Amino acid sequence: MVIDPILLVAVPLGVAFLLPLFSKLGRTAATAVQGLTIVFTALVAVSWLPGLLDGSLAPANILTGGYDAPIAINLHFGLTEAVLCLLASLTALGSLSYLSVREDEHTIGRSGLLQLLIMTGAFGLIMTRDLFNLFVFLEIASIGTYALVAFGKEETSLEAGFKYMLTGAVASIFLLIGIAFLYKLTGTLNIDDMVGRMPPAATAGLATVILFLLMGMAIELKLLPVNGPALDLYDGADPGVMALLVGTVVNGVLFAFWKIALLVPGTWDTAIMTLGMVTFVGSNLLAVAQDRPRRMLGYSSSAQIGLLVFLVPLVQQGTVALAGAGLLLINHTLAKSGLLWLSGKHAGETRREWTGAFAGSVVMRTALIIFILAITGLPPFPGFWGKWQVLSDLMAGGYGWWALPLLIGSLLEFVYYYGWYRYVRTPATSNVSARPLGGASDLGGVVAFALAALVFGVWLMRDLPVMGDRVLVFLTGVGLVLTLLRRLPRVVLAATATAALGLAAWIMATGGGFDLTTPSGLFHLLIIGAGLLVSIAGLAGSSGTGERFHGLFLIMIASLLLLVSTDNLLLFFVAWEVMTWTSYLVVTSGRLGAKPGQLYMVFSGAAGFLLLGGFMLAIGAGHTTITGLGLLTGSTAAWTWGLLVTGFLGKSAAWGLHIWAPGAYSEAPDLFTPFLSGVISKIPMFGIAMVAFRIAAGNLPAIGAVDLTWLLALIGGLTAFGLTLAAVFQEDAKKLLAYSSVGQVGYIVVGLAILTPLGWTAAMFHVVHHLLFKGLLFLAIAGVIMRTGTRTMYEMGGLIKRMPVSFISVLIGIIALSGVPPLAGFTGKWLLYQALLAKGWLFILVLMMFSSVVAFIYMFRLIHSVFLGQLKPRHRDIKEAPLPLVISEVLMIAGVMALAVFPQLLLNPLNAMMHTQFGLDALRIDGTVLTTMSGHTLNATGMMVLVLVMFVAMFLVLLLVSPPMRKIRQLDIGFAGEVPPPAEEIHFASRFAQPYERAWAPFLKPRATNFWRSVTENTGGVIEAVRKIYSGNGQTYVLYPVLLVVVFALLGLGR
Amino acid sequence: MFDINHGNLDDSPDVGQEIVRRIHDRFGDFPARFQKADLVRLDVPQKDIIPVLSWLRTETPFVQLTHLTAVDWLEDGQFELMYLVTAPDLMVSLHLCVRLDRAKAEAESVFNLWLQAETYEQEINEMFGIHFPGSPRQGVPFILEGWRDMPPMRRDFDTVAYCDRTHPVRPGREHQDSRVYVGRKFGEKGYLK
Amino acid sequence: MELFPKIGWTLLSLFVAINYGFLINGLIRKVMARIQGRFGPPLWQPYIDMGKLLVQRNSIMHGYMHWLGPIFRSVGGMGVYVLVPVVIGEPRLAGFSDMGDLLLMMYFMFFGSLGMALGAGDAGHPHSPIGVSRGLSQMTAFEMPFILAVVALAAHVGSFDINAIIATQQHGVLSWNLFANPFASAAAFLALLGMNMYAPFNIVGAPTEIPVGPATEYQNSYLSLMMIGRSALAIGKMVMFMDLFLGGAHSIGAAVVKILAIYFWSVFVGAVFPRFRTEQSVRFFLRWPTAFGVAGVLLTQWVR
Amino acid sequence: MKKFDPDRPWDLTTLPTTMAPQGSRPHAPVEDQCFLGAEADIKQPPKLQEAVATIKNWFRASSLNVLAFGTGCGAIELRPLSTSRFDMSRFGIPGAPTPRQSNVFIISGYLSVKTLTRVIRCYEQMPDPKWVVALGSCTINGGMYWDSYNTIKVLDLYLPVDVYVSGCMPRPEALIAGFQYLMDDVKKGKANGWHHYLENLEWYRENQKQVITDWDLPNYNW
Repeated sequence: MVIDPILLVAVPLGVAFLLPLFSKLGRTAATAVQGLTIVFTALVAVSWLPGLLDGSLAPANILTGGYDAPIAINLHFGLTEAVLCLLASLTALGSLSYLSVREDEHTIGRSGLLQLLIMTGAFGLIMTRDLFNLFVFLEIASIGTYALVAFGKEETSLEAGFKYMLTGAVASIFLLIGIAFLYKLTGTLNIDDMVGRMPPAATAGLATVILFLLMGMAIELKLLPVNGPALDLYDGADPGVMALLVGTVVNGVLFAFWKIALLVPGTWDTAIMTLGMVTFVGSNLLAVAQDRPRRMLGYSSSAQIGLLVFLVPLVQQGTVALAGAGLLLINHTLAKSGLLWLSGKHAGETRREWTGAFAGSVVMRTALIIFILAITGLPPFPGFWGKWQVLSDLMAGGYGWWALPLLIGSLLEFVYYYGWYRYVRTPATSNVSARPLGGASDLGGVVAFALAALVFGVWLMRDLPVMGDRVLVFLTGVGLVLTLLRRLPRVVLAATATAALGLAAWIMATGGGFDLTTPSGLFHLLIIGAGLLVSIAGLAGSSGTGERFHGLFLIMIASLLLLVSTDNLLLFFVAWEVMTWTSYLVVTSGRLGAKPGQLYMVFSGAAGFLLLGGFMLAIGAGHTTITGLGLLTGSTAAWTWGLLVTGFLGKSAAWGLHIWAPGAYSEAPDLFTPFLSGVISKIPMFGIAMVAFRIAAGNLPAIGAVDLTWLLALIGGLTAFGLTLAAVFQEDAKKLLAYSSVGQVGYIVVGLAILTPLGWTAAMFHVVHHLLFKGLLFLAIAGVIMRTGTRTMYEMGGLIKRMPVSFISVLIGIIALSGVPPLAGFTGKWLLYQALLAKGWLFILVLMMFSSVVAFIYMFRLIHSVFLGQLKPRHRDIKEAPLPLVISEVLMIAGVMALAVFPQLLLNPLNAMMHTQFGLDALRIDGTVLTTMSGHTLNATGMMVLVLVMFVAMFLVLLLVSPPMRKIRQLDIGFAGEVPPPAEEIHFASRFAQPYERAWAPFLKPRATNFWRSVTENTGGVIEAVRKIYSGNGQTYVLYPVLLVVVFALLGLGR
Repeated sequence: MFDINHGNLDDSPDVGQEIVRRIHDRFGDFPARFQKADLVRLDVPQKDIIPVLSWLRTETPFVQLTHLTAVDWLEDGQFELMYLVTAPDLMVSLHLCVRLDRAKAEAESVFNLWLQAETYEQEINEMFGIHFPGSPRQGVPFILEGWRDMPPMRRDFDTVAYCDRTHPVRPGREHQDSRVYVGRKFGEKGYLK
Repeated sequence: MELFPKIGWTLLSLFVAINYGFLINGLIRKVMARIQGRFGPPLWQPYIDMGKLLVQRNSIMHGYMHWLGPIFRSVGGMGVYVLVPVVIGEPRLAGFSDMGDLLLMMYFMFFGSLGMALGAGDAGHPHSPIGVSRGLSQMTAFEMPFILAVVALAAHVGSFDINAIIATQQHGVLSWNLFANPFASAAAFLALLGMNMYAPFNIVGAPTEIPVGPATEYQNSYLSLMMIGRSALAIGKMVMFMDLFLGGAHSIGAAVVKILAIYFWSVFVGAVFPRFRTEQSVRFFLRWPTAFGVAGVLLTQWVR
Repeated sequence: MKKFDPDRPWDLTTLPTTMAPQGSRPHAPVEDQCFLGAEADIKQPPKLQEAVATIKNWFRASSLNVLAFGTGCGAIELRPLSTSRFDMSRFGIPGAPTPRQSNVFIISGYLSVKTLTRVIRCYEQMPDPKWVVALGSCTINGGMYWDSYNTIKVLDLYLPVDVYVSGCMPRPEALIAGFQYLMDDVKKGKANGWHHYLENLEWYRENQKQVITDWDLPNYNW
């Protein structure tokens, strides 16, 4: 059963004028009637949807007055219209629930009337096919908007409404002139009719007419630079009203533009696209500088509309699928309305005043982050699928260069949205007085839209093969449940996560998922293993605020598992982005994680977009799988490789792009950092190896005389050296390890860049080994931090006496890290150096060896400052780290030792893997002796035995020759006869490497940080300059359309 | 450096004479004794010492406190504090002496003018028992750790008695005065005559 | 060779080496004394010191790491020695050099330093970490020219195998790397000054500021173990330099002479120079020696 | 064997030799932090024991590390001693900068109470066996400081002295002679001040506490 769509216009209009009567009965009655009306409109749209979707219903074509098309007012109701009307109704419903609790008794009728009027206008705009009628509905909607805005409670509302009306009037004049002339040219007002009757493009005057129409619409759509009044509106009007407008009028006007664009000859396409893209990038750029979240949302709306305007001609040409643009529009409507409602729920005006917003409400925080994720186009939300569709269509349609501004604009969205969320996540301090507004009764719309965005996004994934994978679905499901139940005790959460991971591990093990001879199998084992160790350690349940990440953690693991096993570029990217945002959320949940989290997200976002760019190039060349990348040739191959590698390096924090890493690593929850460093930083390495290097190296041209892979190795070497040196001067234990982690990733990059079986073996060996020992170090330090409550190393000391297991963990960790025999660090380094020597990259070899020596300083300083030296009196009574942590540490020690004694356990499968990858063996392994292909041997087991025998022998010798020995007290040191000062003063730990710092001083300027700071500052300067166009003066706002006409005329008429 | 009434001190042929003249002009007629060409002794009353020192420190080239010590005038019932202030550029020193009441034994600290005075004052406090209110390390042991007797540099402190009481002597030597001991052992004619 | 005879020969060779180290140590003291116009202690004074250290009557322990430090030290020193082939073509004196190559030796040198530093740190005396900080800083610095030199040699033969490097130097004295690659040799021998820690690079145990550096809290049997480790390490290092730059040795006598010559290079330099500050030392190594090293690597590449 | 006479503490002949007391635990009350050395060699038959002890003592006497702590003005004599004119290193006597690695403590002259505190602490940090060489008259009878309120006059009340070198100041030659005596005594097993100190710790402590009135040295020192 379907309901006549004409009622969409008739019923709200009718009820609108009756509403003041109902309001006499009381506010409940008025609200109820209004609500019922909106529900009815929604039902009308819904009743058509199934039929329209499966094609069993033909679109309705309504002719009023009983005349035929050219004469009668023609309403059309197809799938697009149904969806738009549904969205409009839903937004209106949400806004009603939001606004009704805020309206006074005596304004409720008036406000309801205007709301219904706006809806009527919007429905009309959506459905009408008559040009003049369109103008009429536009006016109805506009009048409603002016009035509703001007009635707002804020002082600025009236001014905002007036300015809006001013520019609206200009727009109306342009439109009316355009319509009149068009009528003269074609003799009809019906759009469908008109399309057939359009005169040839060369007709005199047609261009002027089109110009008028487009100008009018541009002003109505608030494109750059005529969007000033609209922005004032966002700042001045009630957020609920703005949400209503976003869902109704804005979409309506956009659809009206769609219809008008049907009339515009193809020569104007570039002009429209340029205007749209300029709006998208420009508005996003301006939004970055905004300090007031609501105004920022306004810019964001402007930008999104600009993007859709950009797409209109492309969709009409058939270059871009309608679905892509539609998904973007739905995504924008859902997310932006939600954000607007939420922005009204907190009294903060500036971002700073949003500090700690919604701290008390899980629902609002969750909804906020869902909307932000959705609007920044991350999977699984509809915006992601829309963007992917649009981008791939652009690439396929030969509009590839347009993807560049699109990606840049999207990155800017990351900057300001996560910048805003950073303040929300920062714990509130007492001097921030802003507080939440209102109760939870008006949250219906927010919750519904958040769920809708999530469910719709997931529903869009229904056909992807990922949904069939038991492990992924299981882990994601458990993860979602745990995320929702995050108020449970930590131990329960951790136990559930451990059990889920254990089950997943079992399923994968029985399914042969851990086949170490394939990269995916190896990484499966790493991901699940590291996940299990972290969850076990999580059973300790620390006192940190950010330790409830288990739900997100499971989702992340699912995404990682997908990432390393898929061959599909889309799925790879989906998994990549899910990993990005889940890890972002976990990092942000650390105590001080908000700020580094933002940096992390922006850099990850940039990395993601670089990958997206690379993938898009491949898709543009017709390859949608990772295997397909191997078929790329020529400059496409080089560009794709460059983009992918840059993206991966960005995510792995290579030198120059590393500034996010120390903050993110050190501020992430202590238990999560091992995973971040051990696994997540390795995923880009997997990417470089298994995705970027699918593009055969032979296809990579040399830039000048420089081999691209050599360049990659150089970056790896600089990463290893630069960050190792930086680690030497850290005072914060976690920061030290963070720099060290990133530096170690440099070794892997070098190993991969060598592109020989031996180099890759070294890299993969280091991947596994680094996970083990760095996880061990981070976990042990996490235990220490848990017990001492500080991360600054010189505030500790002498903990060996209190925390022996942690000490042994760190000891094993640093011996493994340093590459000193007999642990496997040496084996890994040996493999790498042999590979480098065989390749002949001597200076990179020197760089790597040198950085491994420099690493000694920070390693010693870590263990000395924390565990050796004088025990502080306040630490006399602390205990060993909690048992679960100790268990995890012991397991990792076992792993490290196993690799040290029997490296062939790992090297055998790696050999097989290399055989598959290269068709060559990396090593010959006879028993315990490793032999490279060039005939160099290493006997790791023998080395271990040798050291052990000598060690035991000397141990016995010392026992034998030692006179009776007494353990003396701590401060009994030969201190020139003086009584030693307190332990704090004689623990030499602060600025440990000071002479070294002096020696290196000229090289130690924070160049990367300064570079990025200057980038930020320069961008800020540009934005400030551009922002001057928004003078806030009504006269200049009227002037801009006129100026825009000139520009537009040049662009459009120039052809 | 530059005194508005008198011109630059560096130009005067005899800096000692000149500085004493200026002090007399400014603070009053203190008795002065020209001990050497580059050393002048001035006896300053207690109430004037701080103004004189401040003036010297801030407005003349006499910027260095070379020494600060005390003398116990037991018979007069007074302590004497001696400030040796030097003009390092001119190589001339002023020896400012202040008499204090021995019963009260308190003087104003000058560590605000010269930080190093802190140590001198600590030492005088320990050795003479003169108190400098406000000086940072008063009462903190400097050389005498755990000293419980009268400050040892006061002249009424009987060193020999204290010494006999505290530090035992090696048995077998009857008299501690070496002059007497040697005289007895080797005869009066030995080393004495 | 069978395992057990090999162990026996290695032990014997190690014993001789340690004794040789002791004697060189005594000789150094004697020579230094003569340079300063003194008599100096007898040649066997290190043995007497060793004996005295072993017959002390009591000893202290600050913690288990403190106790283990000297063990690490001695194992590190002995490990380096047993990994280098002393005499060409004499498997009985090659120790376990078949177990690894130059890389293994280079990293094994850190084993003792790291363990010793840990033990010293556990003692809780502030001078220990200060000494370690200086030592590590200087170590990273002199490793730069040394690594460059080693890479230059290794690249020349395309292998880190020390026997391969020796093999290229068997065509007369002029084929020694000392003359074949003078730049790399210059870098390495300058680095050796830092390794041996005689003046001007004796900043770790700088007698005036941080009396004996890391070993401040060590005594008696600990010291004796450290003496053993030090002389094994010294001889091991000298043998390595001999193999790398002086064409190895064909007989024990040649080895003895060459080792002595290499060792006394740093002793003589140490006799006439005052001490650097840490940052001066670091900068020194990162300037000319590094430049020589780079030249050495470039020379190798050019020759290839 | 003569009995130990507290009135004649310098008379070390009342002391047993290094070998003799090892059969029994010291009867003198010893604080629990205080400990005596090895007792391993007592189980050997006396002949062998004596031979072993002779060898040990020879080693000890031939390598005497002097703690570099110039306690008084006599320390000025130690510089020429180590330079080329006198060259004490030819006797195997180098300096040792830390008490942990030294065997001989030279008290080079007068000893103020403040220095005495540090000296005691350093002395007790030296490993056994350890010897004290007292240099100059001040250590014997206070010398020119016989009436100083802050200088001790008889060193052996506070520390066991093995060799006195008299003079003010003694020349380096005299110091070398003193070392020769010390070496002889060590070789003969007669230089046992350290053992004496341990056995009579209570008596020494009492004396020490009489001059060091604020006994703020923490007890963990010994």
